[in-house]
Amino acid sequence: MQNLYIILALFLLLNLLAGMWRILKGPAAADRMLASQLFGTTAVAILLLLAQIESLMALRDVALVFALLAAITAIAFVRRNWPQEPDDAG
Amino acid sequence: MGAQLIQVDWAVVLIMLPLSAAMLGFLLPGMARNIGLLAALLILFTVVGLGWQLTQTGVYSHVAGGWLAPLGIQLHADGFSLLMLATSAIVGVAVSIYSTGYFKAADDQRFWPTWLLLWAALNALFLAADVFNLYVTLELLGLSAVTLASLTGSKDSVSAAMRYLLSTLLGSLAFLLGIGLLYHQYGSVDIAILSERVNDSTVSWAALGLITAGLALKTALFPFHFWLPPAHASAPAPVSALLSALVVKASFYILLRLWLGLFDFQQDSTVANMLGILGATAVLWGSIQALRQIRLKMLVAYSTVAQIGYLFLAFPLAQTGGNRVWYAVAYLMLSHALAKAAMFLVAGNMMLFGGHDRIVNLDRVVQRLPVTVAAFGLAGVSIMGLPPSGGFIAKWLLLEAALAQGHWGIAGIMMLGGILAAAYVFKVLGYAFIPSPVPHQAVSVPARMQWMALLLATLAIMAGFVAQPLMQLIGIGALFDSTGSMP
Amino acid sequence: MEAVGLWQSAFDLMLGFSLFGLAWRMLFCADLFKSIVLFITFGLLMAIAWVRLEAPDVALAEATIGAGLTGALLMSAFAKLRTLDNSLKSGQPLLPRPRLHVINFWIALLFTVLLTGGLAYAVLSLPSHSPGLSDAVMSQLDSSGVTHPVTAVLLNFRGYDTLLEMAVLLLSIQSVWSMAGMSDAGEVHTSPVLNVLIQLLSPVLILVSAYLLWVGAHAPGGAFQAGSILGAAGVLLVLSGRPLFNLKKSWLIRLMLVAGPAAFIALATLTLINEGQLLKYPVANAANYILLLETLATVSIGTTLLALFVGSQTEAVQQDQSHQ
Amino acid sequence: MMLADILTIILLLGGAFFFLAGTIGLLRFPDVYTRLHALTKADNVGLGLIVTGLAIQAQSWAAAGKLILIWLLVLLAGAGVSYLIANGALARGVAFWKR
Amino acid sequence: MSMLFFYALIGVGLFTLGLLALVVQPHLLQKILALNVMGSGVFLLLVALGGRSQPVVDVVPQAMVITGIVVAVSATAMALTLMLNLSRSSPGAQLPEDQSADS
Repeated sequence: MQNLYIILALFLLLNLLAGMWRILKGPAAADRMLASQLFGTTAVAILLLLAQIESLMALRDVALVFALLAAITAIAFVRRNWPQEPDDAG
Repeated sequence: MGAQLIQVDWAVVLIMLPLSAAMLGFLLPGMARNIGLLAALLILFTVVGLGWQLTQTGVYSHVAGGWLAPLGIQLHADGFSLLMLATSAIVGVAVSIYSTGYFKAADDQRFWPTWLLLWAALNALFLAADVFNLYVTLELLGLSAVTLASLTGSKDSVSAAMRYLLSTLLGSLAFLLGIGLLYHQYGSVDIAILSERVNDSTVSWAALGLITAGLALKTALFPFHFWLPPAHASAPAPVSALLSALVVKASFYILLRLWLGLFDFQQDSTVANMLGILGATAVLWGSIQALRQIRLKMLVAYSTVAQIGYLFLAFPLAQTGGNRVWYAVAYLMLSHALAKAAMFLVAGNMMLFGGHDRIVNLDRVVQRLPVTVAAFGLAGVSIMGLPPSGGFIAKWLLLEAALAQGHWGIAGIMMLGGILAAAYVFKVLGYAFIPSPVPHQAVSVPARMQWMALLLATLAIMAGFVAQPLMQLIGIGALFDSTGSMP
Repeated sequence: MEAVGLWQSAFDLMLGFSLFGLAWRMLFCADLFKSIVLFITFGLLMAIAWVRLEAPDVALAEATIGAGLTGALLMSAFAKLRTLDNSLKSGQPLLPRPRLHVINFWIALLFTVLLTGGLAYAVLSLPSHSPGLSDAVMSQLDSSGVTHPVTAVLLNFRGYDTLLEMAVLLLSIQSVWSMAGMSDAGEVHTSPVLNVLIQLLSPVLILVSAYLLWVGAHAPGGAFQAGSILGAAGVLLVLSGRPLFNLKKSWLIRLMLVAGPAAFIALATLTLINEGQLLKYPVANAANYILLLETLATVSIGTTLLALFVGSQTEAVQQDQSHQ
Repeated sequence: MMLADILTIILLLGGAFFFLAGTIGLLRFPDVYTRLHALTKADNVGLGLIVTGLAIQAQSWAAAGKLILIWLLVLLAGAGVSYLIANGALARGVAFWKR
Repeated sequence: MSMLFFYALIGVGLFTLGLLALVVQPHLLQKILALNVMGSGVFLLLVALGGRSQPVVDVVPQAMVITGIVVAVSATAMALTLMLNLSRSSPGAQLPEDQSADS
């Protein structure tokens, strides 16, 4: 089982790195935010797997915090970056 | 009564007092000025108490939290700490009183809490005996200094503050990395424990490099001085006085303490000589730049760069010159702090009076602000190192050591620096007597602002008369005697 | 078990190199927005690294502050920057290339490489096993009032550092207010979906904050983490366009900002008088004292982080200084 | 090997597959809206499967509950943020992909 | 446990990479990010090497790093405020010495 957990964690990490291409490439800001959102979820999954490996349940709290705060930068982005565009009256 | 007072933890009060006052000032912005002034006077009183305690019972130490090192944090006060605490208290009180005339009431809530936090950081720093604790105080000090430097909000001051912020954060990070390495090699962040354990190892050398570089950046040693002149020149005058007199000294204080305590493992003098060369360059470069400045505050700021250079000249001399050199350095820190604070206060007066600080247009300011010009002259005497000032004592001791050791180069640099200092001081004084086509605004300068400048300048001169007792005070704890003299 | 170790090493190697690569792409790209998104991702990976290094407390702090609040701060600052700087408006800003002369650039690079080599050499010269202070911490843990060692170090063994740190936090808000002036973050238009989201999230955030504060005595958590979650809850409310409170006027806000440092100083003074040493708790009361300090520190940290977020966004006041 | 373990393995592998699908969608789909679609569905299901897989192994109901709570929070945040991003992109006139 | 040293070396790499960016990158936001990366590097080194005390990890560096993270976010907020102030008076958010004449 331990092997499976760590391999899956590694697999998810690789997934995340592959997704990095979208951040680098864009093209729109929304694409980058989107990718970053996916990374948040992936990180939660990785943390849960690591918590299982090390039998350290406190790590689930870290995952919980991630889940809670995953939204904050995205909301900051949407609320602060977009409404101020002049063409965005509606 | 006396027996009770001797037990009081004056040193701890010195930290808690400005912190509490800062919080009160933050809570009650309308009363920030009065709270601050009261705190300033109490701090002065407390330093006297600490001084008396030290003369009676010797070195003071406090075990914070009741946990002995290496687990806990210790506070430590010896003669050198006392000197710096007293210097801060004197300059701090004078600047506090001066600032009541300088700042409008509306600026009080921006100035006082920050200044009190800076004061708390200084006191905590001079009392720290733990390198990580030093890091926290350094951050508190640097961030509050940057805040004060940006107070005017002008474009120049904001960009200067930004540069200052980046530099001070970089310096702190290098320092933190250095102490991190030391901790992981020697298992403690307590200076006393580290000084027993640190030996000639790769990690020690890396830490030496990182810590020295980080602190040299914060002390604005040439060529890391780039941030200092704009930051000190564009800050409000009382702030410039604090920054030049106290804040740059604080990081030098740490460097000196760690140099004597931790880094005495290095037997060859390469690093010391390098610091000496940089110091010598700073003396020349700072003095020449000072001479070339158009604005008075820039001149005074570059003069700080030069005077910091003198502090570093001591490193090569101390390799063989023993403890006298470090006493000279401590003395120079005191007298420069007093004189330079006076000079910035003078510059503030002239700016307030004339609406500008262009040196060539000072327009017979001597007739209108005689006290202020007298203060500049007296401070200048100390900066030049002429007798009977405190600056003279310090530089004479250094020169003596240089001559005795045959360091002709250092001696020559010191002489040349003195001549250049005389040139830029007399340049200002000269224009203060000469009429100029550009008239002044002639705003009246409150008397207390003039007298505070004169008070500090006079103290800088007076320091020359009390060398013997002062040296004895500095010698409490024998920081310089025990480690300074290597044959 | 061998295989697990191998895979873990693979994971660590991958993670470490990704951190470095991310930092490189973040710091040397010509698009500021991309840099910020990469920075947030960097924070995520750092938090995973802290977990791998058996530092869940640091991971919590990184997840809330490093990745969460700093990300929001940067994002907002960037938005503000775009309104100020026309060159950034066009979506894909091209930053000026480093203005350094080519030769200077290579000198800087060479210096960096040499420094890296020197530091790496020093790090590798460290002994492969070193107890540090873990024995000292563990042997005194029983008399610290808490059972979680990180909390014991922060609030008891090195409580004086934390006292000064609270002063740094107070300074930061004093500084931001004095540089940027104070203002109320009130954005007019709201979005229904966002409102629902925030209505659901905020209570959970506050609950989790309280949970972390409570759990800090015996497990990873504590005032810093709880406080930054609280701050994040406030930031979410501000972002949703709620006129949260009147920062300039409110005496209550100032009180909340000061509560943490004030508690530390009051307790330091009290213990100095009673016990003879600042922040020396009597063993019987240590747990209560620590809980009190942590609770007030949580309030202050949360309020400070929120006020920093709001304050750093606002217009600078330079001359007007309209005071009542 | 127990039944629970086998179930966990299947669920975890399924979760990983959905993460992979999400990433491929993120990389391969042609515009913001389709990427959003691929990504949010996939990674929420992916996380859901992983959470379920781990919950089976959990020591207590509380631990399993916390895992589920984490998943719900991610779902909530994901849905909200996706809406905001899509809405913002629409308002800003980010173009649709046309075949 | 050689992985600890690997993380420590990554910390060193982040520190020097950040230093390089701090020196050569002109935009203030990049400089602020660079300082944050340098900080992360130092923190990584501190915590990673604390893991050398097995079986119980040395938590003192962890406590120091938590302190450091809070200082870092305070400093970042201040730096961003200053940066925005600066870009109000001069466009580009760069220090005068980095401002190129051609752009």
